[in-house]
Amino acid sequence: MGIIVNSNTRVLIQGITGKQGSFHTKFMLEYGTQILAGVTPGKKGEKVHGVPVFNTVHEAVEAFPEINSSLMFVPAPYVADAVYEAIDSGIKLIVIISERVPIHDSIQFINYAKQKNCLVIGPNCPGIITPPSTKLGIMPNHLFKAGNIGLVSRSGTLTYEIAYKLLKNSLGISTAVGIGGDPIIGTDFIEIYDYFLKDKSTSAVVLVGEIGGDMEERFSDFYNSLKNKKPVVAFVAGRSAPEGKRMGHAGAIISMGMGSAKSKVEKFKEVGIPVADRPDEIPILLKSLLNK
Amino acid sequence: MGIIVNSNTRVLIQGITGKQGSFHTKFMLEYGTQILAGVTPGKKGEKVHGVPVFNTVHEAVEAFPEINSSLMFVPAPYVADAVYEAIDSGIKLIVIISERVPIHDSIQFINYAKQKNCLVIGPNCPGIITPPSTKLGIMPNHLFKAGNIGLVSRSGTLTYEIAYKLLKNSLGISTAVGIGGDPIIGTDFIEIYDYFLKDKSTSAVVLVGEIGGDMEERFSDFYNSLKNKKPVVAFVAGRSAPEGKRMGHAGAIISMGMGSAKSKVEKFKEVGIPVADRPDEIPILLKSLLNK
Amino acid sequence: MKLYEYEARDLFDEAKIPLNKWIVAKNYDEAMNNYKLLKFPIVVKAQVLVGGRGKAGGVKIANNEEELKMHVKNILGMNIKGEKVNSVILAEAAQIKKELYISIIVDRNSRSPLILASKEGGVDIEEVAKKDPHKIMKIKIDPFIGVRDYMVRRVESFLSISNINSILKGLYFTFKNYECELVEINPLALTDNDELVAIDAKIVIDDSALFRLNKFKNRISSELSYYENIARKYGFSYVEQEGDIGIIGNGAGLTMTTMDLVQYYGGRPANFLDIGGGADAEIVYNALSILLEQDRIKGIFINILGGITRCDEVAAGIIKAIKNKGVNKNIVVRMIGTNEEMGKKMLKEYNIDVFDEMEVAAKEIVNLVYKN
Amino acid sequence: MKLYEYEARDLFDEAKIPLNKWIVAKNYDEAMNNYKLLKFPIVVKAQVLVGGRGKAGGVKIANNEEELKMHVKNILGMNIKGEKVNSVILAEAAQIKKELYISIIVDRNSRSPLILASKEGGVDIEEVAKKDPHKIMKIKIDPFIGVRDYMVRRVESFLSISNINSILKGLYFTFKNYECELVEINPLALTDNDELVAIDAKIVIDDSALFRLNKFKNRISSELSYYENIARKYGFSYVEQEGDIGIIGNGAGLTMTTMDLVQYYGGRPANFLDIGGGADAEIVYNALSILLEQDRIKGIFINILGGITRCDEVAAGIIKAIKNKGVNKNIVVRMIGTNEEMGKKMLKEYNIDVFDEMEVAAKEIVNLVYKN
Repeated sequence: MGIIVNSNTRVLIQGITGKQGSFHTKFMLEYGTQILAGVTPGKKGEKVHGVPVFNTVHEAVEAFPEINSSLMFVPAPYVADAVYEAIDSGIKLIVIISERVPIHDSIQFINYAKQKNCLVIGPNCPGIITPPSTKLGIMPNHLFKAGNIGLVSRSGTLTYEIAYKLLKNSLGISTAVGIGGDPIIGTDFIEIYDYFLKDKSTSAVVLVGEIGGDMEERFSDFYNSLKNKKPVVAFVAGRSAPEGKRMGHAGAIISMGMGSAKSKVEKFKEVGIPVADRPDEIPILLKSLLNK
Repeated sequence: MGIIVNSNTRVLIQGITGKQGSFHTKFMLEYGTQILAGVTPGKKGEKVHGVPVFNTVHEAVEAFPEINSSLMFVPAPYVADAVYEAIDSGIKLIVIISERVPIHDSIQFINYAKQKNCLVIGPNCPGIITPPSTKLGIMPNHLFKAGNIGLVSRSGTLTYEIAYKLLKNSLGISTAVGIGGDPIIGTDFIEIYDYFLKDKSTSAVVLVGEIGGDMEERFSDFYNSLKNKKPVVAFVAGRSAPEGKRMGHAGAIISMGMGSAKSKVEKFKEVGIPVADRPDEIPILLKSLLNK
Repeated sequence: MKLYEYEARDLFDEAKIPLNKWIVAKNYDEAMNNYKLLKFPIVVKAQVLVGGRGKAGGVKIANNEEELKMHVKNILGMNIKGEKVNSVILAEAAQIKKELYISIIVDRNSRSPLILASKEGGVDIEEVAKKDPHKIMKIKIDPFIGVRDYMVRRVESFLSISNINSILKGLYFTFKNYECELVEINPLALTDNDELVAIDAKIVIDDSALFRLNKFKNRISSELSYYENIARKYGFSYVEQEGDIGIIGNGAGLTMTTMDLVQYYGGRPANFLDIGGGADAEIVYNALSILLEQDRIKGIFINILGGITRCDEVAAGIIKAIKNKGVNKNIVVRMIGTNEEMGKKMLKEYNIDVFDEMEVAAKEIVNLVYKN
Repeated sequence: MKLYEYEARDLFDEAKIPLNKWIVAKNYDEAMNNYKLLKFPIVVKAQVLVGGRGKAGGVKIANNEEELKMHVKNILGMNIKGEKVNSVILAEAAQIKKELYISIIVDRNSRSPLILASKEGGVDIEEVAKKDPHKIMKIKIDPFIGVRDYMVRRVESFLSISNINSILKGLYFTFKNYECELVEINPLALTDNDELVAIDAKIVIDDSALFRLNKFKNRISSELSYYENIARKYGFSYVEQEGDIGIIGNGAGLTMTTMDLVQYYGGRPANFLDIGGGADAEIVYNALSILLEQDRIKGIFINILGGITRCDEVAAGIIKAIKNKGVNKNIVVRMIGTNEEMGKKMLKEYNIDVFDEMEVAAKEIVNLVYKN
């Protein structure tokens, strides 16, 4: 169970022969992910941890028609082309790990993907994981155990931190999705929460926001408008961040008075979503919601 | 009843103050079409046969939110912009009468329309008519009486000719659609026939093809693959046309051995669609099919 | 509008598509003054718009000056399928290892541009498509994202080459920039030193876009015959055929059907002439005049279904032509629709019978022309 | 990357967006040599990247040479919110009837460019949006069709003007061509003779696209402090704050949360420093060195959750820094994940305590820095 990815997910790795691609292919295989093929132009015939490599997505999909998802470790300048190639080959889920993808590229390929009913997660994200055995991403395997908590986050390592807190408190994860730290990303909180609502294995959701933009505020309005909800615990990173400075993530910036942690925390509370002040409060809040 | 347009259709005329736009607005109103507004930039506040004129589609739709269709008499160089304006204002049916629209414009706005679930008929078409009282087009009113024959055609005047033959033989029309004579058009035979299949008021379909392209051949393959069909009588114009010459319509050209009438007629017959050699055979063939 | 090879080559140069070295010459002296820029063997190619110039003797190889002089003399002024050769291209003959094919076309079915690549070039691509479809690769280009690198890689992999990137991007640049229906390189030569070179260049531009293509908007199309050019000036559509029964109709489909019916009853249509929608008496007069002037035309069939077009206007145009040009041919008119009664009455006065059914009228004109 | 006004004005000139007449000067002499190209009154504007230069005295009007000399002297070299003024713009003061606002931004919500037009310009647009939302019009631009004429007509109708076509198309040209996050004209002046003129120019370029923007890719951003520029060189992310507890983390969200926790327990974070994913000992060494060098920093909290990042590498980097730079500050390390045991063991040997929980570690560093 879980959302978006599960034991039926058959994965293509674009950029598989690169350092990152090859490294994480190993860990995904160890976790149990069904990786059928990889693509790196010019590397046809090679194998990476036993996974066959092709020159084009078209060839890979021809050889393995079961492929339904692509995970990208492609260098930023080539991400757009790789996404178009995957979409035009009929792939319906694309997870983009790559950082520093130009925003104008993202705008175009995300709009294109939407036209073609292809779901894009990222760019600049840690990926998506449905324990116990399906990971399209770069999370540390051992922190993600199966359970009934949905986790959605704009941040990478912070997601692992929260998975670690859940683990220590005997809480497991249905699916964890890192939606990415860029201003323009393929899938947002509202869309992921919508998946969690429909997922029987998810009982509550942890939503990890950060400064920049108004995705948390828009989620709060959406949540407020719902009749049937699942409980949400929120966390917002960047309470101590100054205005006008990008905090690592391209999207994490308070600009023109917009996107402060304060605004997001207040909005969450306004619609009845409890907000953890520290990561270690998250399991406590979750347990109290689940015991209601 | 009928397809695509009916008594619920509320029409906007883009290019209403031009000679053609104004002229046909009158005849459509006489036929019974519900025309709510017109648009011509700079002519806000004018009236054309009682229909109020606006500067932008946005304003017109704001004033008349019931508008669900647009009919275009816009000069060819401005058609693309007018289509984008209509689509971005939420209109879901666009009928383009204008001739000589640049092909590269059509490619773009037709693809754009498809993304936005907007149906485009034309360009370079006579429009669509569902007797007894809904016409978005330029057909002579008196030839189109209600009945159970669906009519779809790449040609204008030839459509009227066939409507005249049907009328003289006491056959009426459910809906007649002129899909347009350009190489790139919004809606083709297959799509229109699909509508007719679902329309209870249509018992048989007359399909009027002409030389150029392979739409007739593709329709035949589609027809052949169907389990449930409605009877079709076909006609193909251009049996005497030479190769390599455009016969009036931008799309009516036999090029590189492709698109001859012979190929189309043979293909129709191959899949069991009777083909009329002369227009006056169409009612005869129809009657024999309907009496089966 | 089809371009001459030398015009297409100019656009390829602009798009940085590699071509075998070439010059164009409008006459013998020009050819002889400039050919020294090239190395022998040199190909001399007739510049015409009709296809099949090779078979018609319009393409020859010269190995030395002697042969060159001869070929240029012979080809310039030659008549190929009715078209006079007014200029020639001289081009270096490439050392060809393999002939390939690449084009971008407007695809009606997908409503998008389409890349066509073939392992077999220098021949009729339609023939290859029929005989060896596996030799052809088609890639749809989404108009909003254009030619992407991955498409280049797919074409390269299919053709077993490695350097088509700039050619494919160049073709698409030309295709978009000049609003083409077709840009084609056939053959695309793989030379002995593994370079790709365009040996021919074919471009068809969308007529409807000419108004905004500054480079071509005032170009007169020499594809058109004398009367076709006149027709374009008057604003109707005219295509010449070889028969003897002149045709006038309103609307392309109806006019074609009018020709078809004449042929069906055993006649030979002399032309396609569509006066369009809402034509007035003047247009009808000009249209009819063109046909009346041509001696080869023995009879004329005018077929009007009046919608926007008014039958009285058509009648007035016919009457004006009869008065001004005199009647030396059989004329049959079929006319129904808007102001039908008035039109019929007007023509009656000039003893012209008007029919209601086009089938009957078609039979009548064939009878009149051939049975008398 | 934010551009200086004079850089943005250069791009506007390229895009043919009308500006009030202007020159830029890097020093007093340059200003005095060139100002005669302009008519008085002349506005003198400090060129800085921080906002609010007007309120800080960085914008003055000169009605004559006397005043101009004074203003240029005063403004050049001025310090505005920590930023030194190295150049000024001199620009003709326009005769303004009305101040409007127009911009194109990247809209996170619709994942598209967005046109923002306001009837009220020259003020903070966010304030207008809050106070008078009806004064603002938003139009989504589909990235595949760009700014269309109908959008121009809608903006014109909304702002009650009739000539914004070339400005809006020019803005979008700049937005696309230079991969901007923001192009803004505030105010857009309607002059006494009904012309539209940009009085200011603001452009923010997407940092991630700099690699392909030849014009800007080697521009050093003077927004950055000394240490921020060093950090960029070493390949990690560093943002200066005013506090006294240095922060190192891996991952932007975790690092921010580390700062937040320090603040939560009463401390003042001195910086944001994200070593990124998979950092090796050298990066950790460089990162820690930057913090060790700064006297204002009294303690350092290193928070690592090892995934790709290996704890032994982090430990090695810390040890190298301690050896080379000496330890003059409190250091608290929290470290779990990949090779955790090895890393912990290495640090034990240098008497550095390693925590498992970041909350506990955060409390500890605050205690160490402030309670001793």
